[in-house]
Amino acid sequence: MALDELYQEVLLDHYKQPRNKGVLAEPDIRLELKNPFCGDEILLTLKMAEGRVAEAAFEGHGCVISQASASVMTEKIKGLRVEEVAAIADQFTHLVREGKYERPEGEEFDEIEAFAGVCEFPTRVKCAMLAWRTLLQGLKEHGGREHLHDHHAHGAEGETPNRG
Amino acid sequence: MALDELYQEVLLDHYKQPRNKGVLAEPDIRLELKNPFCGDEILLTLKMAEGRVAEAAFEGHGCVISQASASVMTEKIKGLRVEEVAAIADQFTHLVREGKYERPEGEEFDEIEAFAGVCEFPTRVKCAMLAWRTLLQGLKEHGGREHLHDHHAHGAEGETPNRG
Amino acid sequence: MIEVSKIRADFPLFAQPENRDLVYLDSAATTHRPRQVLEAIDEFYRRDNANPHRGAYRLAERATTAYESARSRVAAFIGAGRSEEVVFTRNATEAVNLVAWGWAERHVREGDEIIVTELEHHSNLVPWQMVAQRRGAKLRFLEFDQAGNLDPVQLEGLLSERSRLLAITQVSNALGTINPLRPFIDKAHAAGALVLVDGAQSVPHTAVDVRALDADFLVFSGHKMLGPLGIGVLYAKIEHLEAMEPFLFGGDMISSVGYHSSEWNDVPWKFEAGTQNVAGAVGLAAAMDYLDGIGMEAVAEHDRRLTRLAVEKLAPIDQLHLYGPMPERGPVVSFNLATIHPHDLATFLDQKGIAIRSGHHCAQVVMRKLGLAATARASFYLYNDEQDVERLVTGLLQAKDYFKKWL
Amino acid sequence: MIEVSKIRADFPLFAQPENRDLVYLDSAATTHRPRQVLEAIDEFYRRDNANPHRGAYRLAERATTAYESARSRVAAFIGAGRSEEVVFTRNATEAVNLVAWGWAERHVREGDEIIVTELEHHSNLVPWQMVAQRRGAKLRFLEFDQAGNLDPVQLEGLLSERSRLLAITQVSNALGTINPLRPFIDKAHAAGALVLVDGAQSVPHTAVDVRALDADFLVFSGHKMLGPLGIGVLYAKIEHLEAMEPFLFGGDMISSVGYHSSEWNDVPWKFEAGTQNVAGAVGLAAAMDYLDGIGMEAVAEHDRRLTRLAVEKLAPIDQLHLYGPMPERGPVVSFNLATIHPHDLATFLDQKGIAIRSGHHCAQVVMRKLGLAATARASFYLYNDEQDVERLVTGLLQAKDYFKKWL
Ligand SMILES: Cc1ncc(COP(=O)(O)O)c(C=O)c1O
Ligand SMILES: Cc1ncc(COP(=O)(O)O)c(C=O)c1O
Repeated sequence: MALDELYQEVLLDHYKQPRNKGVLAEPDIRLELKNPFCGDEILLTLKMAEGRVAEAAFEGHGCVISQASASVMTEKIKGLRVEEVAAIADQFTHLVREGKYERPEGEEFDEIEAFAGVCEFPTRVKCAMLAWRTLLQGLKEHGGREHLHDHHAHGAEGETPNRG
Repeated sequence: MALDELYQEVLLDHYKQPRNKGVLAEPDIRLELKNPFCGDEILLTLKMAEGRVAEAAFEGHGCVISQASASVMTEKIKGLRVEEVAAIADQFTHLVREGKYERPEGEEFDEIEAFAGVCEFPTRVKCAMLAWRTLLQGLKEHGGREHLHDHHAHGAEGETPNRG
Repeated sequence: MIEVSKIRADFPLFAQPENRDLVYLDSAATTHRPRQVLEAIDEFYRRDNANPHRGAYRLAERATTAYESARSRVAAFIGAGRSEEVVFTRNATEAVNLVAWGWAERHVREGDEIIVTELEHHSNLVPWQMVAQRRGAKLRFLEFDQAGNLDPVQLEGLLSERSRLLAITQVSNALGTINPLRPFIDKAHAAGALVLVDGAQSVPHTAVDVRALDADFLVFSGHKMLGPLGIGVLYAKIEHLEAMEPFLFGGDMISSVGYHSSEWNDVPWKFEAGTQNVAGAVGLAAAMDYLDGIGMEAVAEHDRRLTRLAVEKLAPIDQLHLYGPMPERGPVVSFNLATIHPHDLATFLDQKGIAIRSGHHCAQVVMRKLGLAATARASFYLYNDEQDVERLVTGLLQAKDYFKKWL
Repeated sequence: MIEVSKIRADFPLFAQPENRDLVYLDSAATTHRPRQVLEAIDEFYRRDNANPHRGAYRLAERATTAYESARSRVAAFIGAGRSEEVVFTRNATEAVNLVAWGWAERHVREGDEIIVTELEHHSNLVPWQMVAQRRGAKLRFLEFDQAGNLDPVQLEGLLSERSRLLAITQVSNALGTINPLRPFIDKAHAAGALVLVDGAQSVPHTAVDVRALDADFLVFSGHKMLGPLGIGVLYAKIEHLEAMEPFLFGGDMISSVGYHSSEWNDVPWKFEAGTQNVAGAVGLAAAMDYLDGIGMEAVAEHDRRLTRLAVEKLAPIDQLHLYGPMPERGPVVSFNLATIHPHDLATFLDQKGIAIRSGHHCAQVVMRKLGLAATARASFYLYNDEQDVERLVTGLLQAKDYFKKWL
């Protein structure tokens, strides 16, 4: 059944026991993104050292796909240089969009390949990509480039209905 | 030919020799209307006396139908009380919209009936009605009622392109 | 009573091979169209197409007649006194924005208050946030209770001489709450405030009479009531329309244009800038004919019956949480099943041919208030039947089984 | 070369009994649609209809794909670098207004100047009058000469460090003037101003490449290029889109909504509030496929040939006054015949089965400048042929005869 392609055991593992869940103190990169079409949110915090990802953590809520993807991601990118991260993100995008994937050496990619089933469920690609989009944008902003995402902030969130 | 029904001799006469063309000095009622869909314009001026139309004149440009209609109208309403004018306007509206018309007594209605052909040309109803709409609105405003037509005036017309 | 099989035969989408097995439970998002509507659109393009109001030739007259007849049809459908009270917009969202820019921008002043309910769709909330921000006005929220209901007495506490507008939905798309509008509207009017009714979820499902409601503004969308995409309606009492400024400029909305200034056309045309979606208006009129052919009472009764059945069948499912008022509600059932995320649930059900909606339903304030990120939502319309409800229930039980180890 | 009889066979409107005899010369107002476009619309509703971007089920995915593929199709058609630079609007008019509210409202300050040409359609003039009024900015006019042409050197005289925007049409719908845009755009850019190109009359008739033009904004309407009513396009360079604020709020344009404030979605979606006209976008993409199937070069050449023929045949008619540049112009021929009012002329021709436009063509500044109240206008497209021109000429001669005694 196609569903089993999507909901693989690897994802189950990460979903039930998410790695690197939480918020790093004094992070070098801190970014929150939302999936505008469904409301899923992720807060990503990273510590960088010598151009490499030293630590990564995520907080948020969402479906199996988005949570497992975030968990796997935070594991895979640790210790990698920014360019390496970008390359994996690129591979991951291809994988979940088209099912195609140039497998680099090394078994650490098994867990990434577990997301191959997503491409059969186009409405879920956004779920799989949320963490990675956040990551790429965070790195870009960290790299001194401008904000890509037009955050229109004209007030604080999380208020009570009838303040003031 | 249906065209001849529209372009009757009576209209020809009024078109070529419009009655009451001009602008009355010190009018009691002065109103300019435009046909928004074609740009035809009419400026109607009326003098009232004892609840009756004492004098009526029109200025403007437009097609045969709108000009002849204005000319006939200014003739027909002279000396009539406001209610009588409204009644004729009503009849005229029925006539040009539906071709139906309860003919009142008197041959002075011949010239109005000459507009019966308009109903076969629905796109021209607005042309025939322009003068009458202006009249009714003018009378209404004169009667102390509020402006019906929302004139949005945020500057003067007829300026040169690069003023100031 | 509605004979669903006969109705479904009118809807070509259900006859497509790829949709044969489809249980469509997302009509609150958009409906499908009967062939009568599709044919009306097609017929317009094939026979009467031209730019209305602009040509002195017969084809243009036919187009104008088609467009203005559609306006009258809409006016009749909602009980408006005159067709000039109907403005065609792109959708319900644009209709709300037209009131925000056209009316509120002129009539809401610093320190004034706008009351919205916590039940509102983003389309009837965000425009008021922006008005409040631009005008220095204050948003006040009419809160809903545990069951998802509003209380007219609470409204009294919010109303004051600063209240300019109450924005209230007739039926909530997230919880299904049916707001009995009259008491709310009367209280708002008594305080001198106008009332905008969001009819996006009510006009499709029940007879709405704007004069009986005494609503100042009513908005809705064609595509949620068997009509085409790209057409919506703003109804407004004529005196309000006349006190409004347009916010889209150009094309037919003017009566005269100079170099530096212009004059506007009469209402409602001054609000319809540029070439309008005539085919959309014609299609909407055809949808109204179709609905009236069945009878809005019958439609309402059918929706009510299915919704009651769905609530009855879903409520007993273990670990299934239903939200919103019981049992009377609009044809919308929001729920969560155990800790299965609604997306995962929707994907699972989709594999079974069942289309439900998952997410915040453009009602994040509702979600926030309920402490939820998302819900699953099934919504019904005249082409749904008991079997659809049965399939949903079966699907949910299977889903629970499938996701057992993920919980 | 275009085989018109083959093309006409694609257009069901011409096959209708009531339109058999029709010579349709008002494509500048709106065009008809080939069955390929009507079928694409129908097909969407029959097979793929759902609310895009919202559902986690396959039908919704098909709708999303249909909508976003249409966006890519449009981007390719006008040479945009990325599909995110394409915003769907209701029509060209709304697209101009989106730039006026979204960009100018933020970037035009008191004392700034906006340059528009005297050739502009009301839709590319009135929004700037209103911006000027709201922002305390000044409108400056680039004047056209006797022949109806603009002069880039005159533009230099108008440009200054206060210039923020040049709003210029590529082809005038009133006179047919074709503006060679590059020199105008380059001069505006050199002065630091952005350029909005009104492509309503050019995109349907000729290959337009926004990157070759270096246009900052381009607007056009689907219904003038064989596409459906109710769909238009704003192209904008991505950096401008990102510097713009939305002016329609609600629905899909948000990423997050709180009680008192909200955050927007990414471009272009943040400008598309509420449920969009997906069928309209799909139909527009089909129209572009149809046009590309014929080849925009062939379309342009056909229109050019017919227009040249019309000018040739009309010019010698006694007491016929042609307006606009000769002989090269867009497929639009504006004229007056003796003192016959254009309405009367249009009614007469309509009786002969010839549909022309009469009036000010939403270009009252043009009329004013020429000292006219109205003109008659014939416009051509790929379904017109030499016979149509002949019928027009014959009709005009008959009209002159008929109205002899009225002159
Ligand atoms: C040059 C030009 N610009 C803009 C428009 C406005 O197009 P729409 O009415 O589709 O918004 C038109 C069409 O009337 C036009 O000819
Ligand atoms: C209650 C309610 N209001 C407004 C809207 C907005 O409708 P549209 O997207 O057609 O503008 C919707 C539909 O999503 C709705 O359910």
